[in-house]
Amino acid sequence: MRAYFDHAATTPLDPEVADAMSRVLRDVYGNPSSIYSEGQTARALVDQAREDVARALGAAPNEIVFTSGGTEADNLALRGTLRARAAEGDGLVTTAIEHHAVLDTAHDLAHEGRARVTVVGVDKHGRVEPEAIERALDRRTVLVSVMHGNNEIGTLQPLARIGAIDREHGITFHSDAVQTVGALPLDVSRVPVDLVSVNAHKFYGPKGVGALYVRTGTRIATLQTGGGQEKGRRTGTENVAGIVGLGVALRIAAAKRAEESARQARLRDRLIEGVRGRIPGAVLTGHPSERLPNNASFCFPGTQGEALVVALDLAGFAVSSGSACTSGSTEPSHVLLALGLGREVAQGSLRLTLGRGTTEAEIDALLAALPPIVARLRAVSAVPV
Amino acid sequence: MRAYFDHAATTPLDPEVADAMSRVLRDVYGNPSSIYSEGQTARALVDQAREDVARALGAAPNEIVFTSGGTEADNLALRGTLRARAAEGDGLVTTAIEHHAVLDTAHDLAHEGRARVTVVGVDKHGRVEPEAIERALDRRTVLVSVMHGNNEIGTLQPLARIGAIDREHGITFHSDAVQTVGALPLDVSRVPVDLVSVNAHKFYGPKGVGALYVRTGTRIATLQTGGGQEKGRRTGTENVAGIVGLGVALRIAAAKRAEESARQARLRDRLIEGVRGRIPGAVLTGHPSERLPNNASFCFPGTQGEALVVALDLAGFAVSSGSACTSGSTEPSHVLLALGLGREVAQGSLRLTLGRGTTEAEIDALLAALPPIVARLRAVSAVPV
Amino acid sequence: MRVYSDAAKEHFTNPRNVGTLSEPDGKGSDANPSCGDRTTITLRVSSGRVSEIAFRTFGCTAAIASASQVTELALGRPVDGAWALEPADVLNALGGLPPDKEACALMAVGALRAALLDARVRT
Amino acid sequence: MRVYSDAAKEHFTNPRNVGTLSEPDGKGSDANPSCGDRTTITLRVSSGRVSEIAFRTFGCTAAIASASQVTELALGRPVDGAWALEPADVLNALGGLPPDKEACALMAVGALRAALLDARVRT
Ligand SMILES: Cc1ncc(COP(=O)(O)O)c(C=O)c1O
Ligand SMILES: Cc1ncc(COP(=O)(O)O)c(C=O)c1O
Repeated sequence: MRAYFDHAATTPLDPEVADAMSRVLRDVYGNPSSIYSEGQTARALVDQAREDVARALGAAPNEIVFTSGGTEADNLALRGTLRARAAEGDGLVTTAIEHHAVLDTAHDLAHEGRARVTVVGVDKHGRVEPEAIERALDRRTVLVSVMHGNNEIGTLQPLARIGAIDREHGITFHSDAVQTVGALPLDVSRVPVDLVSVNAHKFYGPKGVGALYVRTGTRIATLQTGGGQEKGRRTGTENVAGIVGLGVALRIAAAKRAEESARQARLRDRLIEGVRGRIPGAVLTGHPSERLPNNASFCFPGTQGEALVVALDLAGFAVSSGSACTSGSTEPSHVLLALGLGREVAQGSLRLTLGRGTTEAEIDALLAALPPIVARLRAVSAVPV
Repeated sequence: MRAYFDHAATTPLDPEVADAMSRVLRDVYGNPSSIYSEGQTARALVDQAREDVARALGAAPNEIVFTSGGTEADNLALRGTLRARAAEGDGLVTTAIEHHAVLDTAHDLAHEGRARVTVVGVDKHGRVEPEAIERALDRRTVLVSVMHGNNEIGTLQPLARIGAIDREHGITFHSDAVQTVGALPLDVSRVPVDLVSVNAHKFYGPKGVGALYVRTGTRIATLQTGGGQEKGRRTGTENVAGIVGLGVALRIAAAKRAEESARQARLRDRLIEGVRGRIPGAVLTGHPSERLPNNASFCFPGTQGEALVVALDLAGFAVSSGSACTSGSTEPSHVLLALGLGREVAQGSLRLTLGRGTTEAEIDALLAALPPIVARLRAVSAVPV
Repeated sequence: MRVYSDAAKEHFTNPRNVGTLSEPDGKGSDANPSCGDRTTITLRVSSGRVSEIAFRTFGCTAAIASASQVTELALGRPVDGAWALEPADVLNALGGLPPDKEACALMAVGALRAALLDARVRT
Repeated sequence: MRVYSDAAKEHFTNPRNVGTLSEPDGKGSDANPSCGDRTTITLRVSSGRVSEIAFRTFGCTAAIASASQVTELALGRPVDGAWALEPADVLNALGGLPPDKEACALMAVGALRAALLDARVRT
């Protein structure tokens, strides 16, 4: 048996998406910029996908800019805004638990002298206080970036309240919703957010394609210059098959969302309760209730994340850990440290993320396999719990 | 009958590439950054593609950085070099006939105050004089960017001589080889070029994936910041299926290259001769011999490019023109203007680019269809030829 | 070719009233400086109506189709009726043009009005 | 799991000589400050040979496998022979480690040498 518990890292392609993409790859080769028939056939597919994505977000089609993924969407949001609004200010406010695509970009902008960055902390569950964001604003602030759902610990943020504050001050509000689009409703006609990052491979779509929602009227510069596709906001020949895949995947995800997220949340709760009941000293990370329906994340003091991942892989489970432990140095996850966990505890992190294919039997198999692995690693380390 | 004569815009996917990608889309979903089995399966495919691309260019695998296409490769080359070498200088020398992905990026860098840009002209056949490049260099020059084969007129540039000059001065040499990789040999172990842009969809691979060859030791900064993929040179989850497609497509193209390019060059010559014999006043654009094997490009004074494209589309031929004529304003191609052609002549441009599927019968059909169309448009305009 | 309507394609492929009348009553041109397109219309007026009309266009599909269409609309109309033709009439008759090509209808009407004005001045 | 060799996986899954000897002849530790991993080795020497040995490791797969491997290599060896063990010996015995994990073999050998040194000093 093999069970995949790393849907936050990436998801399998929905078979319907795979079929749609394979058809495009085989049959549609025109360049969407060409006005002859072959080109317009491709253009029509891109337009259809744009409508699908817009509809899922409550946006208008011309507010959707396709990108090469979540990382590019985040970079475009931050770099594009800071550049477009440079005359007004250079203040960028973000949080300590953002994905590297936001946090490293903020640091890089600061390093280049293009932004003054303020990083707001979170509480022990990973929640950002809207008031803390408000306190961090000043007259030069042009952008606030707060993710919707955290990729490691699953904590959800109060976007509506943060957005309302930003709007009041004329500040652009970006949210990295890479982990939530597909799993939770996010309707930009109700939530006052100006830029939203989307990433197909997190909702059973292809890797290498994403989108940035850009509310009409939001000033944003482009990252890349060239042929002028996407109305100059993101130039380069369109990844037609990938964009089609994104559109179909989001359409399917929106249709399945309510039922599937409820189902996953039940399994997640079973997993969390099971782990807590069976593994002494297990620490649930993230918010107890305000969390992604598919996220169960823990720290097991006395273990090291990479060893947990390898041991579980050998036992038939694909999982991940916040501590990457590559290139000879384990940086414990900045997210876990931001929660106030000690470095050694943070090193024993394990992230279990469920998906459409996850079954109760898989949960129970994992609950059987995990406790002896934790016990073995603890026996080897003998680090007191 | 329908004949596709716009292979410089994009090419149909090779069926073998489509199959390889479809298999990946269906079966391989792991994230290449994950260390468990699913991830490593994806990683192995990315590594294999990297080897395939490296082999085709005479490079080492770790010199290949995957991107989201030719535009990103060009942007990475220019922006990345100017940033990485900012302490040494800000001089960027390029040519008047580069693709927008280079030229607009150079202008944008100049506009931002990050580069002093010198644009070197070309002769009436679109050739760049190595001596003209040399004269444009100064002590602050850090980057020279000269394309290998032009996308509109097909003219090839003397890369080896330009590269030798740049190397002598310690200047990074970039070449946009998007139109040539696949069609002509380019061996970086012999040609002194440091950065080379590659684009899968120009050689029967997928849209939305490309690569930048980065010679070991070349200083280059990243455009995007985030998770750190591609050794930090191009971060973001890899477009695994697209990268596999790029690798397979380039492997196939390299195998077919010699024979196929010779075949296309013969058909191209038949087309050029046929057009010249049948259409009075036809102007061949680009170099008579130093040109891409698949490029036949013309101006027909008294016609307008968009009208030629539409008329040929209605007659069953997909072709393109240098004059885009969108958004209400026809900018005649900067490439054609750089050749010294008048604006009105340049407006009547037609680009015919052959491919693997092109047959002699298609050439002859085009040679039958084109003269009456040109005659009709000339009759309507009555612009004296 | 989905970019253009069937009517626009028809006018482009088989343009009506192509040419230049010799010794016309009125002759007028209009141009789109941003793209270099231009249209010249010549016409004759008899009994207060546009009795003959011809056009020449250097330009794109939309420019040619619009000019052809406007000559067809004007032919046989009283001068006042021809003068009253709007770009919207051309667009309607063509079944629309792509949004970024609507200026072409303006150019066609501009050339027609210039020719009508010329005829009025001369006659 | 292709990242690790079969031998490394075996040592990781069934580590040899886990534990802490009570009243050892030598005890030594090494750590990798960049990742927080650490290994402690305790051993006993009799007749000039490593006669008993045990390790504890807090760390990744490679750290655990390397420590287990080094105890296996050292057990029964003359003290000089154990002292002569190099990280390369550990890597060879494991059939290699991923390049970015080779420092783990260094840590295992470091802990062994620290324990051997401690035994030499004490005895
Ligand atoms: C919250 C978040 N933002 C951004 C990204 C970056 O996405 P990608 O690596 O696909 O570009 C990820 C994916 O790991 C993510 O989880
Ligand atoms: C010479 C050249 N450079 C760059 C590009 C840009 O490629 P893409 O639009 O696929 O990013 C093209 C494609 O049109 C090209 O022909």
